[in-house]
Amino acid sequence: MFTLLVALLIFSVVNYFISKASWRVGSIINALIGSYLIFQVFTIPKGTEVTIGKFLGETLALQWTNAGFYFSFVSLLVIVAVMFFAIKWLDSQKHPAAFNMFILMVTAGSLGVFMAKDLITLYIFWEIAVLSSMLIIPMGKKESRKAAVVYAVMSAVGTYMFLYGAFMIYSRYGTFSMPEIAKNLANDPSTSFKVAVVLLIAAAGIAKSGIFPLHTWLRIAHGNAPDAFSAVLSGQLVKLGSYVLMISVAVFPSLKIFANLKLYSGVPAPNYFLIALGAASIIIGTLMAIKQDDMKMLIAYSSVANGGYILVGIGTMDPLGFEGGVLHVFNHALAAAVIFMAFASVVYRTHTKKISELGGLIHKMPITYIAYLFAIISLAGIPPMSGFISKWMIYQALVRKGMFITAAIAFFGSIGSFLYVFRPLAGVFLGQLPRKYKDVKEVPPIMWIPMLVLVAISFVMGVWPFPILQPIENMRADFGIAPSFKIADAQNWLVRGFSGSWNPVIVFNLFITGFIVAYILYTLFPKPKKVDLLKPHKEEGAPINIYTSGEFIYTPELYHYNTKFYAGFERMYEKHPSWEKLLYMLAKFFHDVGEWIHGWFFRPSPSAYTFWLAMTILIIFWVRW
Amino acid sequence: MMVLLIVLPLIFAFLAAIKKSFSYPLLVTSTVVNVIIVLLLKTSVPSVHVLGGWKPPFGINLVLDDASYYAVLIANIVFFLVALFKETVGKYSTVLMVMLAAVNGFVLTGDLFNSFVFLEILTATGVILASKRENYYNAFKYLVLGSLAGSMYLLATIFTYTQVGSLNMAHASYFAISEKAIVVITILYLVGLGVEAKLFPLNGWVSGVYGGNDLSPLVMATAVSFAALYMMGRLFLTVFGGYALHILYVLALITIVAGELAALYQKNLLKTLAYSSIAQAGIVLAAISKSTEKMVSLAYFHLTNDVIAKFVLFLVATFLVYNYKNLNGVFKKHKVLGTAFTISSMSLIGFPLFAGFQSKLRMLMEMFKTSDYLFPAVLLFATVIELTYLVRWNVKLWFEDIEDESEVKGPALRATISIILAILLVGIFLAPNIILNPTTKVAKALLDSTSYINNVIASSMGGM
Amino acid sequence: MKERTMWEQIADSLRSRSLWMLHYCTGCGAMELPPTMTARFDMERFGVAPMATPRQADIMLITGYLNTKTLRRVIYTYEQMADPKYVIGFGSCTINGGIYFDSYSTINRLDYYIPVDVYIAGCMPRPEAILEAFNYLMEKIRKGEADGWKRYKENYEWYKQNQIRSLGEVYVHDEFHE
Amino acid sequence: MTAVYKAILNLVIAFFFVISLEGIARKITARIQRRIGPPWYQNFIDIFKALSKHPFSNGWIFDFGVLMALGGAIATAAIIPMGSTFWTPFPNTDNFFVIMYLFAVGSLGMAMGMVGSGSPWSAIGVSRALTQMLGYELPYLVVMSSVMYMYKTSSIHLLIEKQATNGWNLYVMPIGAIVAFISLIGMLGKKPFDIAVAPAEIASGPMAELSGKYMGLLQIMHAFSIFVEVGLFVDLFLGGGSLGWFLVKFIVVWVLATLISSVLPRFRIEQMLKFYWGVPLGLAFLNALFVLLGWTF
Repeated sequence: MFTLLVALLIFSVVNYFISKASWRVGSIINALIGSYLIFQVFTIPKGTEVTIGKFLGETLALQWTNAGFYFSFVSLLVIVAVMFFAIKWLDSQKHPAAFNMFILMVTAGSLGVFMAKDLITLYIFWEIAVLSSMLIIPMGKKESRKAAVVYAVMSAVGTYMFLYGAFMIYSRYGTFSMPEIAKNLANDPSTSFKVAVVLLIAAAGIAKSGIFPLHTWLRIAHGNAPDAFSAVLSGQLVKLGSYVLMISVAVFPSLKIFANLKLYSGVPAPNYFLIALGAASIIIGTLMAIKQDDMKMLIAYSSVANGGYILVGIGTMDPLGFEGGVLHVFNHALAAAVIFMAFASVVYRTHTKKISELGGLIHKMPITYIAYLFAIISLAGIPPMSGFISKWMIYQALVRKGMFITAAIAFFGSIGSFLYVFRPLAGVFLGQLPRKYKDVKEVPPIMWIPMLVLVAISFVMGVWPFPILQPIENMRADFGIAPSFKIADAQNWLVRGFSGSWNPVIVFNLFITGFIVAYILYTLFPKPKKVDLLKPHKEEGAPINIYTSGEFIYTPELYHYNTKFYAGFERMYEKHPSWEKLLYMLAKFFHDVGEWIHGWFFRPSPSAYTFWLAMTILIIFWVRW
Repeated sequence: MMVLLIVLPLIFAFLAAIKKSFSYPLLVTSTVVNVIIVLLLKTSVPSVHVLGGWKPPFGINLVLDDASYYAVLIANIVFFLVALFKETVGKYSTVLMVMLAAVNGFVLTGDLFNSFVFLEILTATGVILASKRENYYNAFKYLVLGSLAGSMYLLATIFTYTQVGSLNMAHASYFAISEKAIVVITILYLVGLGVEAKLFPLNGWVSGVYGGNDLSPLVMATAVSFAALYMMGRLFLTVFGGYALHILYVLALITIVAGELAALYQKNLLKTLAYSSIAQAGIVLAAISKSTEKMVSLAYFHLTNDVIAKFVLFLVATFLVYNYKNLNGVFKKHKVLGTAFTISSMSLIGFPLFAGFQSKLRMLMEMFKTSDYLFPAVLLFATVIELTYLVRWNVKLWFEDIEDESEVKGPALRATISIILAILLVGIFLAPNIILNPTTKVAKALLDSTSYINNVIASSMGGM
Repeated sequence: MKERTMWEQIADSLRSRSLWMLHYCTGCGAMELPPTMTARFDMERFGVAPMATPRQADIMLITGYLNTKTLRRVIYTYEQMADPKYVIGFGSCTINGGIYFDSYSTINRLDYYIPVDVYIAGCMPRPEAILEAFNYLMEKIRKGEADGWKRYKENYEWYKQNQIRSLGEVYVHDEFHE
Repeated sequence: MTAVYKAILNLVIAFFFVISLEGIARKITARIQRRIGPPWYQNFIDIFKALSKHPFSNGWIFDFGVLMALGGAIATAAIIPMGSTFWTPFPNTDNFFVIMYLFAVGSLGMAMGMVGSGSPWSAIGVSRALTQMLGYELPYLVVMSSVMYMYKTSSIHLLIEKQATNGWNLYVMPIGAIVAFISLIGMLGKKPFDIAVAPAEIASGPMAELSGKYMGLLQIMHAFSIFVEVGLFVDLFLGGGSLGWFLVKFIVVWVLATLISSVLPRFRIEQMLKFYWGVPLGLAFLNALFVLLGWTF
């Protein structure tokens, strides 16, 4: 495994030079490597352990676990899809060679994180992933420069808290290896230490998966990164955060560690704290997503909300909640990746990501639209897509635990997700096509095939979820969270909740039957006359032929509702306090302190220096510690 | 042979004064010869050279042990690398040679007053270097502060003399100094050396000198800085046996935070790097002040990484600042320089794959082992800020749209050296022991005052 | 008149019992509709209900005079309605221009421009007359005689000619010139 | 196979029963307004008339949306248990959340198809409908979670069985039942909450472009939706009952909702949200608290 990672890292540099010669060859090679990696993750036997070497007297090692397999598989699905997508998409980019290099580094870094057995290895690969992704982000438009800095800083805040926690653990137990830490933590008598450590470790996950206090980078980074890379950011890199959160509550068995800290229906207080953060993220993400006009930022906020779902699910440490949270990783990864790729396609053709400037693209880009449609069905958690299953499990867990407020917030986020996913659907794809986009064409197949493949996977897993539930069940068994019943019952085609179950196949069949019945009814009655919504584009001086209160309208974009889509609702919270502003104020504060120090100590005249020198001597003499 | 390190550059400097046009070749020769000498000296560590047959404690002696050898090695290599840049060196070859002599003398000397003399020469040459490109006001500030610091240093030396009756470091270390006197002595040394070692709030000169022209940061931020921080260790660890280290610790922590925040505020690339080097010096000093073998070793390991990284950063930054009016996106034109710059700044931040990661992480781990939770917290906080401005600069230099359309021809030598050093940083990450082994020896030599004394005393007994 | 199939007969009888109405209220006649809808006369008992858009509507009620500007819109709206569709001309204005017969901008006969199935005479017709007209229209639909929509299709050229003659060609097509 | 027959029965009852009830509702409203009103079968006439017309289609997504809407509604209506375990077509799949989300397929299909028509009125209507959903679903789902928490099951036929021994939820948790009923009115889109379809201001909102059979199919879909919504309420709060009782309770709930709606004017969209997130949501949480504390009848 280690050779694989090192080979990837080295080859990424090689690929830079290949891509310098011809970036298309480089990106094709990337895609092939990625496909090989997907194949490869299935062949590594579980439990394989590889020692990398010694660092500071501690052995660094990789271990192939069920969790690692699951997360690697999901990540690779997203990355490989984007790699294929990039084969064509890259021709709209300025730095294709660097993109090819860094995306391979991101792959290596993330795989390393999922394979890491100890916290230091995890940290090293984590930073590789962060560093390489940080260098891709500023390849986008103007604001992406700032985005990269915000991303790096937020990520660093979390990462260094993680590091602090890791070293606290080390100074107490003398080991970085996660299984051993788990054992030691379970037997540690000091509650405050355990709480501090677990929360510090979780901090990296919080920063990375965009959970509440550190969520603001998602908007700016996802919103401004190169379009296809946003798919990787939201679909894959954010999941690194979920993985670390999972480590902090599941790999370190929080139920055992905090056995004396049970707060409410068996959920320990630190987990509850994390769940509260997750719930706050759901609220913020949903509300902010609803009011975005920039479609990428909209989905960025939705990633905040979905990160919250994952955390809420995992945080409960309930068998169902855990499975739901982990399955949500898969669902959200696929859905967000497809959505961002669809947006990348739109931007590729129209060069704008403002919903208010778009519209009616379904007439020009129907396949992209289909991909987007199915992705949002999954994201909103509507059967028969797989997104429903994870939401269902999380609800089951919340209801079982009687966590009504969290449940209410989860419901709010779920219904809110209908609102925000519909906004781009209506504003970008449906409605009237603005005149300036009348010559827009569908993106080439190499761009839409990856989207459709991901959508198809999500769809199949929604109808027959057992293959994807199996690794999650294995994982859950690893962490010792055993339900009293079989959740994924493939023999009876059932997914079971704490009571009550459902049969995804029946649901799908019913839907198909309903659709067929509707279709039969549809064909029985008179054939419709087609209204050509594109007539104003094709024919000079033709008004649009829909209900206009008798008015003649020749400029279709005037008759398209996409600005302030939920104005009635947005008005209710337009004066909301902004966490982002608060964080900027904090940054400004440090900046001001810097200015103050600069003005008082570094800029003055020689006489002031002399003064400070004298003061130093005086103070030292006086205080002398 | 040790003495040649000091004498040779001085002689060459005098020769250069005679014939101006020879000065640059002489600089190159002297640095090359010096590097060769240093490499040859490897076999004769540890050894003590007694000047003029006046045996210590009465005469001046030069001490070459693991610590000073390493410092001399770094300093001479830096000077050699600087000497390669003819345009940058310009008319300052003579000054550089004098400075080289001063640095070598400062590091090698075993005599307190002698070290004061070399410190003064160092300051004087530093002032001259700083005044390049009409950077007079900042040079003047440095002059005032440097000479004040020198006088403090001298004062401390006098106090030591009154207490010990000798100016020899080994002697000062050997004899117990009264409790009252040592407070004054250490504090005066702290202040005197603190100016060179960029201790807050004595480091006001740094941004002006480092940010003022294209030559002084290359030398001052690397070789001189290394020498000063070496001396810090030598004085406070070897000579005064760990006295006043807690003061140093607190000041160092303040230095870290102040340096990073000032760098965050700074809009000028060179000055940003200058403040960053203040902060790095703070980290090194804090680590030195822990006075355990591992921490001291890591301090010099970190310092080495910092010196390499800073050398590359300043090498690239000075080129950019003095060739382009607007720096947005300049790395698109100078990819190699850009890569070296990025690697060095990443190393400074401490990203894995680069040398800085090794030193920072080891430092953190060591601190936790000794249950010091404050320093790691400050260090990590500082790292976040450091990351903020370095990433900001990297992004600006790589990705912003180019505004200055002028195209300066890529400097091949600069690019080669910076990329080689950058690759060295990656190499250090992969094999940290190439630096860690010598720095461990450095730490041992600095902390083991007994063997230092024995060395010197033995030389006085047995003669050369 | 063509013989209707059984399905068409059933459909026609259904159509007659469920008349969704789009009232094009340009003139004073709109005044008479509220009483027709509300408790006193209650047209919903005949299955007549107001609708918001032409797509949903079956009958179009032109409640008063039409000037050339509104006529364009009426025709536009009429063409947006789904077949089969019926038009009721309401009040004398639609029949002969009413008191505006000599205005330069008012059209006098509606059925030059779109086929009218039922006219209601009077200025103003009372709600009773309106209900009577609905019932008459229902009767016509049931018998399959309300075939204005077919006539419009068959004689489209003629209608178009009349329309252009009265309205003139529009040369600049944008939102401000229509 | 019996499951299929039962499902078909569900659909047949939903179609004939609910569409008649809609006609009856019109009649009731008319009587309240002192009108005679249309006959009870008026809605059948309306639907079949609509189906018989020659419609306009605004593109393939318009067609697809309508089919998806009807398909989703049919699928959901087929799962709903009609008052007892016996009349539960799919006892393994009658999970509350499954029904709620499967139900959303229809809504999404309708929203998509209608906005796909290219009419901004539809888009405004859909935006209102979705906002309204945010309003009423929240208290409803909170009440439902307390119901499910109390009986430890989310399977509807099991909930009916539990009520048979424990008493109707209307008595067990009257606050919850009231909140659910208020939500039900919003779900049905009846009078104070017919913001999405407001014909006078936004030209019947989502339906602005519907003609002929599209209108007819959506009316059928609407009937199935009503069946799902009211049926769920009857099952969950009125204890279901045998098929006959189920239908009787259905009628009672429907008539009650009609009576309330026929005397009320329309909310504005923010007023609706403030209303639902005020008292009903508070009561829903109160109900949840009572359930947690065991203070149920």
